Amino acid sequence: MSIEEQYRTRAKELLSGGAVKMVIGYGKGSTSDRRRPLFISSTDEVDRLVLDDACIQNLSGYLVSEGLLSDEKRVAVFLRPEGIRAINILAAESQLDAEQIVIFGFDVIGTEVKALKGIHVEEFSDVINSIKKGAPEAKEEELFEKIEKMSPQERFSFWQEEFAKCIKCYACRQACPMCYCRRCIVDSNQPQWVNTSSHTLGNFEWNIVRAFHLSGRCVECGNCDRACPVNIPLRLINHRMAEEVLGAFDHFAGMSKTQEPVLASFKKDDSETFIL
Amino acid sequence: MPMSETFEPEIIAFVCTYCTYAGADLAGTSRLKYAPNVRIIRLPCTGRISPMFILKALQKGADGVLISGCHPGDCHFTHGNYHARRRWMVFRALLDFIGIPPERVKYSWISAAEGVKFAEFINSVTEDIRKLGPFEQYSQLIEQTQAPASL
Amino acid sequence: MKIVGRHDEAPGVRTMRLEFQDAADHEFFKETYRTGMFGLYGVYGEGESTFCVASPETRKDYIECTFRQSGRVTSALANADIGDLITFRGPYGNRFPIEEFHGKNLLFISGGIALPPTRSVIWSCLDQREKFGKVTIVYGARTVADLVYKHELEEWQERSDVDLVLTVDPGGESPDWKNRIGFVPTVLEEAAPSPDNCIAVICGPPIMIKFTLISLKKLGFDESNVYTTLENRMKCGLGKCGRCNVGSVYVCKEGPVFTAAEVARMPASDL
Amino acid sequence: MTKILFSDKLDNCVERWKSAGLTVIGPVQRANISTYAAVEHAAELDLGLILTDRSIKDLFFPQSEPMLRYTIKKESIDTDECLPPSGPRIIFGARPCDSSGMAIDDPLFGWDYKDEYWFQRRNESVIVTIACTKADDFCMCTSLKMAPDSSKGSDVLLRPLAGGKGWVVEEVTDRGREAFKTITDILQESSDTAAPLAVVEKKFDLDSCVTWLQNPENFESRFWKEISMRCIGCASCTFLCPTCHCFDIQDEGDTYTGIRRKNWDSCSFALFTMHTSGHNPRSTQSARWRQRIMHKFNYFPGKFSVNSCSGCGRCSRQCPVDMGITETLQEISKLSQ
Repeated sequence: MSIEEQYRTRAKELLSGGAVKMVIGYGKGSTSDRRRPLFISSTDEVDRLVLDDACIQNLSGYLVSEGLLSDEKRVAVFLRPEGIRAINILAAESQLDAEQIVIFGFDVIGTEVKALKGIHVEEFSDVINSIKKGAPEAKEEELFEKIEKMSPQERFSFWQEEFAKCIKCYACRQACPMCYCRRCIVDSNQPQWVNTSSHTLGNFEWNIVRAFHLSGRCVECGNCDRACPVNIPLRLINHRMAEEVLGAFDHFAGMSKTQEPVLASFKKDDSETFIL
Repeated sequence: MPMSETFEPEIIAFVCTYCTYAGADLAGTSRLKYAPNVRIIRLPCTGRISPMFILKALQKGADGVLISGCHPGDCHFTHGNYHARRRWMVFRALLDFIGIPPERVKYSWISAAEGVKFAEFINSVTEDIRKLGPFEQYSQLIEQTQAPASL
Repeated sequence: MKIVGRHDEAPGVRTMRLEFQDAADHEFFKETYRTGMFGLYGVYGEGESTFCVASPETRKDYIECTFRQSGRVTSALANADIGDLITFRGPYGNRFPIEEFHGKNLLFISGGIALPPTRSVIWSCLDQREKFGKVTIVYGARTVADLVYKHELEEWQERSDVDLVLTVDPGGESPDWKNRIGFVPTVLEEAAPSPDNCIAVICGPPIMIKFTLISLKKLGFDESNVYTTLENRMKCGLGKCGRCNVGSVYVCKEGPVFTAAEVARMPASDL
Repeated sequence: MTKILFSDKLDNCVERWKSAGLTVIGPVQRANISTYAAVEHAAELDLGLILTDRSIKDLFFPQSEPMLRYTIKKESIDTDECLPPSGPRIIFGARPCDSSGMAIDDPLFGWDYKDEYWFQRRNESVIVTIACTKADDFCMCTSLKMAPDSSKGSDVLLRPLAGGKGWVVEEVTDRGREAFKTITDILQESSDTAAPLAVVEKKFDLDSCVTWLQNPENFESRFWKEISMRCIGCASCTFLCPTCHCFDIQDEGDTYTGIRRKNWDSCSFALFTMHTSGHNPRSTQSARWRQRIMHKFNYFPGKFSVNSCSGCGRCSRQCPVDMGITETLQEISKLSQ
């Protein structure tokens, strides 16, 4: 039985027994290579669920939609390892109760879909551990290395050209499971910290703030990068930040649901070479 | 602007009131001379210094930003400066990656007793930023915000 | 425009009187302003905010506006002092058809901070009192302190040609409160004004309007004789920016004054 | 015999237009995205695209532009109005859906108060549209009663010849004729005929959708919640849309001097309609998506007798969660049967 079928069967069982009130998974998209988020709450819709290598989107953000989990019922969700890490962070930041989340874990290696064993988030710690170990060695993108080698001026020009395209549609924010604030800093106007205008200066501010707020929280699922309608390589900034917290504080976001947020904790012997 | 001797950088300093601000006070009462380029903004703790402040200072045209507070272990609120230290670490890396030279944002620990260190720190930072010259990349962005849409 | 007077009506609620700096602007205002229209009041550096012109069309030497200090612009307006300059864009929108009210009885119903638009109509009518029949005002607020235009309320209370019913929500009364206690729709039903030859003008928070309309229906009012004003969030005031519309109606152009019959045709859940 | 503009002569045209004082704008690839920008040479133009990522709207209604500068003095406030940069320009190589989008928005910017920012740019632009010979899965002009060769909003319509050799020239407006006078001698008479147009499959029946939308009963339909459940509430559909025109007005500056700007805004943001009191007329994402669809196919045509959609399909093409007008109208089409 394929994983898709296995998961459909499992979804049917969970829904019919009332163990979960909803399954958030993937369905067919508008073209053959697209998959779209699908919300299933009755057993006869289960066959619409699709699971294959085109299921890329991290669906964990939907779990924090207003009111979804407030009735304390369980919700099942299809997640890749990054999504599972996102659940850990959301739980660690008290945005949801991990007990309410039933995980349909999967990973895609090449084009092959592999099931990840487990139901609750703590059962996936081995998977996450092995990703952490692999993280520093993971081959970095060429563009990333190119940027790292640039002089600050060149880097500035690179990002200036990229950010000049930003239209402040906030697709990056809305697509991100970690951007759950009811009122984002750009939406606060007393004081107006970030210019809402999408001129390049305002875009610099927005993108810096976004990246900073995600430092040590980003799981690099790539939702923001794919969502960006003007193709700003946001993944590079996120990756740089993840690399930084891993190197400086040995922090790999989303290890467990009790992991302390990196910027809300400290060690007395944290590095401070740059402080005079 | 060419990098000439006439360039006087504008520097914004965010300091904690318990240590560095008291240190600045000491520098003043001890009649120590230091560069007049720095505008000091006093905050209750380095933990209160949001990276937004640094960005805002640059957005408003500062050539450099200076941040200072109590030495580790000396925080009036016991560990505000430890939290701040982590934040700076990450923020510095971010600025660097975006191409904002980290040399434009300087950090230090200055206690209430270190009036001399304060004066020296201000002088050295002012000198460094003066050498770097005006933050033209950013002022160019600021100017853009004043200009009409291009097409 | 120059602020020539200001006073606090209730906690956080302020009335300002503004005078034109430019004679041509003033002429334009005199020509165009009719009761019910609104304006965009602004402070440069903060932005603009939409609220009604609280002074009636019978008094056009100045503009009065009343607002609650709650957001960025209203805070800046509240911080402005006498003699300071603020901006005014307008008057925009449609009007209350006061002439059509001639010879009729008038019922004004208002809640909390929504008295200013009603007040504009009230004074438009009281300034030519002889043209109208009986005038009844039902006004309520959450607490005694939240009642606005306290001086004018006293004045109306003393006038023999105005019937004023004041109320505060249960729990909002002060020890010496002598008027009614209860929500506006309830108090309205108790007062039971006659719908005969009567025009009702209601203004208040969405929830109050909703229940008051039900009460008015019970009392026998025809929807076409009930007027209200919808003040939505606006930016341009010119029918372009797209945020004030309710269904196909651009509130800034076709409103803000509507009859209850017109409101009933709008999609209720988008109000 | 028809008038033909051969591709290899395009650079001459660009030269000619430039020396006639026109800014030449066209589709280009910039920083990993296709958009419209000013060009110096024909070689910079990327005319092979099905459609640029960014819409032509950017050229008439930029994402952010200053409206006025203010300086507050002790006794007075000085203001200085910022009008858009003026100067004639020619936009070469727009697609019919983009060009018609501009014509769709004309009545909106023109009713009651005439928006100078829009009309100054409109009046100074010549739009040369190239009919489509290629389409992708998201193109839906035919579903909106338009075609890959609609001339609406265009000043000149070009029909590609087979093999990319050039275009058959159809002058649509006087402004177009005027601009093409400068290149009359470059155009050649020829019996070449245009290549077949792109086949754009009709995806839904617009009339039945509109009837469904106009029925007040359907306003509260469960459909709205279901269709928009996965909407994440970003503005990429509205910002890329050639006809979406909502904007915000923001002041940037301090108590002494600054700029008032007009920025794009979107009905999909919760903050768009939120009152200071916290009351929000369109408080849920489904209400906001409903507003967008209703506005495009019910309210806007009710006011201006034209649908506020030109069928470019960018909303669906770029949506991070694979939503869009096409899917919604397809579903409505099904419901209305």
